[in-house]
Amino acid sequence: MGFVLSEEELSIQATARRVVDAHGGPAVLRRLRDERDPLGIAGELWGALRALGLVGLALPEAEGGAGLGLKEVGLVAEELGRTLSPAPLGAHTVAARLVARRAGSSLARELTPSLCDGSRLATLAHEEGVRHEARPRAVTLSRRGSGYALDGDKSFVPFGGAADWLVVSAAHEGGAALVLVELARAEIMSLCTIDSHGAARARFRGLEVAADAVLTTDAEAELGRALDEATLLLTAEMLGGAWEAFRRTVEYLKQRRQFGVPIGSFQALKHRAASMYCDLELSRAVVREGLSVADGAQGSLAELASAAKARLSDTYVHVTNEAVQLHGGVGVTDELDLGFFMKRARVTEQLMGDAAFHRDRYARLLGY
Amino acid sequence: MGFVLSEEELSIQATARRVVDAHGGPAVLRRLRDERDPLGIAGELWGALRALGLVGLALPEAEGGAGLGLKEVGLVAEELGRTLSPAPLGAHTVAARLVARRAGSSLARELTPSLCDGSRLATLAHEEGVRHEARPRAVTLSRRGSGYALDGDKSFVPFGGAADWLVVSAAHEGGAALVLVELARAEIMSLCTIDSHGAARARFRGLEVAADAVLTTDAEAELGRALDEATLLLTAEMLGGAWEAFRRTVEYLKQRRQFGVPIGSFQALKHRAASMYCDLELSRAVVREGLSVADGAQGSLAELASAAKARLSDTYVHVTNEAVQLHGGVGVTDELDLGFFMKRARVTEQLMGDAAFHRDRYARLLGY
Amino acid sequence: MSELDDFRAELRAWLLSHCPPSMRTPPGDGEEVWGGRRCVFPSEDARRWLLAANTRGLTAPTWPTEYGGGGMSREQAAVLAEELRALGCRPPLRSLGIWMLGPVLLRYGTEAQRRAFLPGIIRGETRWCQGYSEPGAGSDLASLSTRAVRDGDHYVVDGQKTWTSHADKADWMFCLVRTNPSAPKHQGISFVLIDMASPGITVRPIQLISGASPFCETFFEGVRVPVDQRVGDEDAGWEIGKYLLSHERSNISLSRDAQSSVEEPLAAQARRYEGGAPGEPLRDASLRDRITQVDLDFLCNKLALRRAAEEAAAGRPAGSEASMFKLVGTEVNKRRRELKVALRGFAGLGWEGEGYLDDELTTTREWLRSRANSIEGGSSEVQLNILAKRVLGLPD
Amino acid sequence: MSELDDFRAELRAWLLSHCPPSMRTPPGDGEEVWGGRRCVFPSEDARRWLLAANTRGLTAPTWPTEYGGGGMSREQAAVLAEELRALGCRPPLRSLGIWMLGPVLLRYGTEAQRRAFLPGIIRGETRWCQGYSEPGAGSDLASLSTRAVRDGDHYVVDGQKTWTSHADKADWMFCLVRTNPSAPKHQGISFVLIDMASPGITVRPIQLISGASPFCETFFEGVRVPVDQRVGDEDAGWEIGKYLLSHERSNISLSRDAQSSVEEPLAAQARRYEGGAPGEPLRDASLRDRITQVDLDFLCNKLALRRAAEEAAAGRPAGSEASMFKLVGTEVNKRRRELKVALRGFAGLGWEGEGYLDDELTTTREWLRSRANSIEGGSSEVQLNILAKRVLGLPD
Repeated sequence: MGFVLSEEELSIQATARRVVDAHGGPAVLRRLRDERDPLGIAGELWGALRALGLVGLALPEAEGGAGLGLKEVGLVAEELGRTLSPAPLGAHTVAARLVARRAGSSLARELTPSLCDGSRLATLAHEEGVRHEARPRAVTLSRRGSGYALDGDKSFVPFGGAADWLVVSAAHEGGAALVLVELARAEIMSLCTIDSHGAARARFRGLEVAADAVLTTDAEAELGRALDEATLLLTAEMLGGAWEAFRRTVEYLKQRRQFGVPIGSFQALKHRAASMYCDLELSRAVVREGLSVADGAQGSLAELASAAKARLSDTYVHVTNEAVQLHGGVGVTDELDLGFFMKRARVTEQLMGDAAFHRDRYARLLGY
Repeated sequence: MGFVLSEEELSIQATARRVVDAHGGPAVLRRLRDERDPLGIAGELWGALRALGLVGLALPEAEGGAGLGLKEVGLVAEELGRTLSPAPLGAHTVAARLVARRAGSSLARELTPSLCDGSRLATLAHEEGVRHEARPRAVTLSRRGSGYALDGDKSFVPFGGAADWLVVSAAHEGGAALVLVELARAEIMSLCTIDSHGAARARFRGLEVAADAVLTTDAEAELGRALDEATLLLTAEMLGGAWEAFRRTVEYLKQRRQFGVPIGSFQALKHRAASMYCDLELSRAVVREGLSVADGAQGSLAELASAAKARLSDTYVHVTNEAVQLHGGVGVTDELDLGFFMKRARVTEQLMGDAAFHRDRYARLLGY
Repeated sequence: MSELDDFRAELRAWLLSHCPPSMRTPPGDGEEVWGGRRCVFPSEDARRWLLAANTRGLTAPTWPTEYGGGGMSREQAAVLAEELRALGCRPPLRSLGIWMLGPVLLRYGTEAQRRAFLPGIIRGETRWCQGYSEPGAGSDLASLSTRAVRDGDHYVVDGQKTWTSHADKADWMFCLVRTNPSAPKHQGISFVLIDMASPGITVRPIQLISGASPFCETFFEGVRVPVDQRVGDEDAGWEIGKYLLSHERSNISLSRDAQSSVEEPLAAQARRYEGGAPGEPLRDASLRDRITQVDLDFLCNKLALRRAAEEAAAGRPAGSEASMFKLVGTEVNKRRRELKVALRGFAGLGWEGEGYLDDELTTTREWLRSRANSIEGGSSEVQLNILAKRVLGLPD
Repeated sequence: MSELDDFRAELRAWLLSHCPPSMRTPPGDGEEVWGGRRCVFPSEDARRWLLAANTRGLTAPTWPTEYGGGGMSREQAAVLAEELRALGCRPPLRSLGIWMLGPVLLRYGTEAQRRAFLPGIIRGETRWCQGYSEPGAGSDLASLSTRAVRDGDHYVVDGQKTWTSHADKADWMFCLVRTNPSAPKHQGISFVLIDMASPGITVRPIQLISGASPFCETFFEGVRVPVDQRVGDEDAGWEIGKYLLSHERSNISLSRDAQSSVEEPLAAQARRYEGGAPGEPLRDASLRDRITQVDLDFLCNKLALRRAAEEAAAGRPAGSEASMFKLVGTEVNKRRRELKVALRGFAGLGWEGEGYLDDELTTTREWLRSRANSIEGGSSEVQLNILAKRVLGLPD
């Protein structure tokens, strides 16, 4: 019964909707862009989410989180996507879960409570080069004395300017490691991206890393799982955005009149809208299923994550392209918010691997 | 000015149209199917084409051909495609050109006049396995005594049951050879295919081949050119078929009434029809250009052949799929001829390489 | 729950003793039982199984016992379905009478009609076919023109129906006819039951692009139909006809799904033709990507179907999903079958005769047959219209 | 032909001596000359080149010399075009006045209007903008509602135009206004010429999703326009407006084509990001296939354009092709620009600032800008409607 939302889930969804409508939305995004804000985060909204305990939904209850699952986080992410509110919910959740699991590191133990209540912000620094890859290559962790040294560049760290701590994936002795780095110790370049959501490059030049800050040097399985979780939370956000761009378009089709009738009465446009509706319904099913599997329901997490990202990458881009086209002239004006959905679609398409990446991965997982 | 048909070309087109309408057409095809005809050739039509000299259009004038180009053959092939008339025009033309060029072989010299006037029929036996490949592998030519031996299977020989002579491509000492084989000497299995056009498998088991019957043992360039020519003539036929399926569909959209109006007044169907029209216009341009280049106009024959086949494979399948769908219930009945276009589209899609094969080849030709 | 447990235990014991072992295997081609006067049972066991099922009304478990139904509660019927599945019992009977006409008679029929027709339907003694479509009335079903003119206590029916499945094997037809040509098109239609043995009926099978088919054209010339074989009021048949159609639509999309999930994966089929070890990527990258796209669309559709089922079971049905699943299901199915042919290359081009494996010929015929899936039972275009109107609320 | 050869020789000599060497290089960004009262020439050479061109009417070679045109025959104009191309001369002037309004004045204007406006247009002294679209009238252009009410020998204009390119830089606007609100919508429209310096006009630039744009909104409040600035009869402006539009449409598709053909091939761009030696297949098979698809569509479109040009030159124009090329050209262009962004991966996501190459930022902005191509100048949907109606003859 993973598809039917429980009373608790419905209540989280309603709360998130209320908070996000009150403190987020495209107007905030527009302000961040016009003020060239280097952090790219809806600060007030993030504060409100923290105050309501929505930041630590899937973090351990004993440490101050809510002890719920990623499915619940996904419902909030959908709302962020719907309103295009830049907030590091997915990035923080996944990074914090990696830290919280590390009882062996005193640094991790010390950080965990502040990550659970959101007083400190973490993000996962993984992407290198111009395309997502499953394993780190460019950033390497090597032994130096009793500790380690970190070298190389991360090309696209979501909310990398706003975070307090980075969980950095690094190549290490033929495998992968995960390393905790305080933001102030990395060279950070904030990026001004089309979607006005926070993003940064991070450079490490022989950065000294204490043994205690190395979460694991045998990270392959754990990193794989974290990437799948981050991917699924991203698809939840994309789902929210795609539905909203679609909803606005259907609304416009009903109101805009040309040739004496609403343009929504033109059959060619109706059919395009109805196709998108089916596409979105199928998208919702795969995203929700993926998050349920991440929370322990039967199924392969990796397969579902790739299935969801392959679909949502295509769907979000397609729906926003159609939305702009169906809005006609006003669709391409900056005055309308629609362009922001299109831009965010393009960024999320690339993040964590595009549709082709995930179709290839899905086929490999299924042995062909 | 390769795109503008000359007076002579227009006259060939008009003649072909007349003959094909008189002696060809889906009714002939239907008869071949219902009688399980093993040759799959519209015999009466082929006779009429021969009588008018349309069989040797692109064969040397000195030997009894018309000495014109493939562009002219393409115009006739379009008419065959338009009427779904099974006639080995393309296969025979390409095979006969290979033979006619071989002044060194007395067998070839002797055969050429009868190929030019069509009193003997030749076809190219190249396809092996289940997919088109550029080079022969399964059929090999090896030296034996003063001559050669031919071994292996050809999986799909167009009009292989009806031909008198096969021009067989064979792997030979790391390269390729072209060999003339009289049909009676091969093991032939006629295939009953969905499109009811003649096709056969050919098996060679240590078949003795005289040196004189080996057209060349250094065939790579020549075989490549012959495959490009055959590909382009095939696309001309496909072009004719696709336009006709489209024309019938537009006609149906105007006549069929539902909900009190012609269904052609429904905008969604209009847009689909208009898109197909553009697709077909672009298809015509690339096919005609390819044939002009084959006749010596500036450009790369290989690139144009792949461009044309990639496009026509997709276009013919798409247009016939749409044609059946837009005809609704009657579209899937055998009573209507439309299903034959769909079936022929599917066969021609595979012949000489499908769209994916030719896109890959085009990219390689352009160095990426 | 103990009462239901008792029911389950007793039922299982009964099934084990009454369902012959040969009926607890999946039916092969042509082994399904459709009943009717001219029914030829595929085996003696099949006949025995139907007779046994009839003693408990298993073919129509929730219908009243007075007509031969099982008289079960919804819960009991669910238990029956579970037990039949658990034991692998074949359905004793397949029947348009049960799936489509029965609900109509229970809702709109007279008591006399129920008594006259339901027992034969339930026991599989009469086989029914559906007379809806006409050559001039496809998507625009209501424009049908088969006339029924009143003559005393009979109607005289003239006209033509098409796409009638198994009209050549059916005993009776439920049929929409025009009883009032001057009324607006939806208001002059009646729902009548016609004995296929009536004088004046001719049936001609329809050949499809895929070959022979169960579809027929049915011609009516002065066919006399007693007025008491009309269901519902005169000229009020359209609503009844639509009610019946809603059953057809959900049947199509669900059966598609069930059918495809047991098939050999596309990738495995492709590997049979191109070779290579399992686990390695398929060599043809483009084919591989097309396979993945279809696999993923199929997966997402399956999940959406499950979601709809769960929501419905939780009492929150979204409604209007039948159109979406009909649309998406048939379109994905078409692409899947196209791909099955394409991955066979030249081996997918055979029509009949030697040189092709049976599997290859079947695959090709099924591809051709699948072209009709997006047309029959409401075309994809009609489903898009319905979605735009009912779900999205776009104006006419 | 010798006369034409003489003409060519003389013209070439003249061009060599009058076109400054710096004007024989491709113009950079912002180096095009659009003329007008407020024209700022990018260089002294650009100003000299325009002045020289004006002495022979080269900006409007076939127009009558009495208005400042070149008075050339079609053949001579063709020679001029060839020579300009051969010598690499920049166009001395770009001008909506010449491309769009001029043909209208020559066909529909009074002699007084031609004398008043053509010389300034030809010499590049007045710059024109187009006042057609309105917020409520996009694809349905004829539903425009900017009113022009007769008041003596003036019209008083109230309303709003949008999508006016360079309204902030233009001296005059040619404009469609509604002079008869009670007539059917196509029959109450007039074509008028409005001085942009008139009191009551406000211009506001439009920001696009790609950033700043040349488009403006233009507001009219009680703007007085002399009646003799109306072209053609009152209420008969729709035909004139359509005549002018036919020029716009062909301009858009042709300029798109010219522009893209000089670009670095997509595959070479992709290789810059993913590495690998030229000649090797690109590693990302899916990206490679998408590139091939766009390359092939672009090639086929180019061939179809050439075919249309050859047929037209041979006196067999097929007609209605403008719609097809507008549609296909802009749709292929959109996909091409999408792909240019996609192949850059994360490097294609920059809006401004450090961390991105100029080329990357430009590519991204151009992609966003290209989204409007399939909307402006008649949307893709409008082109499909036109093709369905005019070429295929499908009913309304």
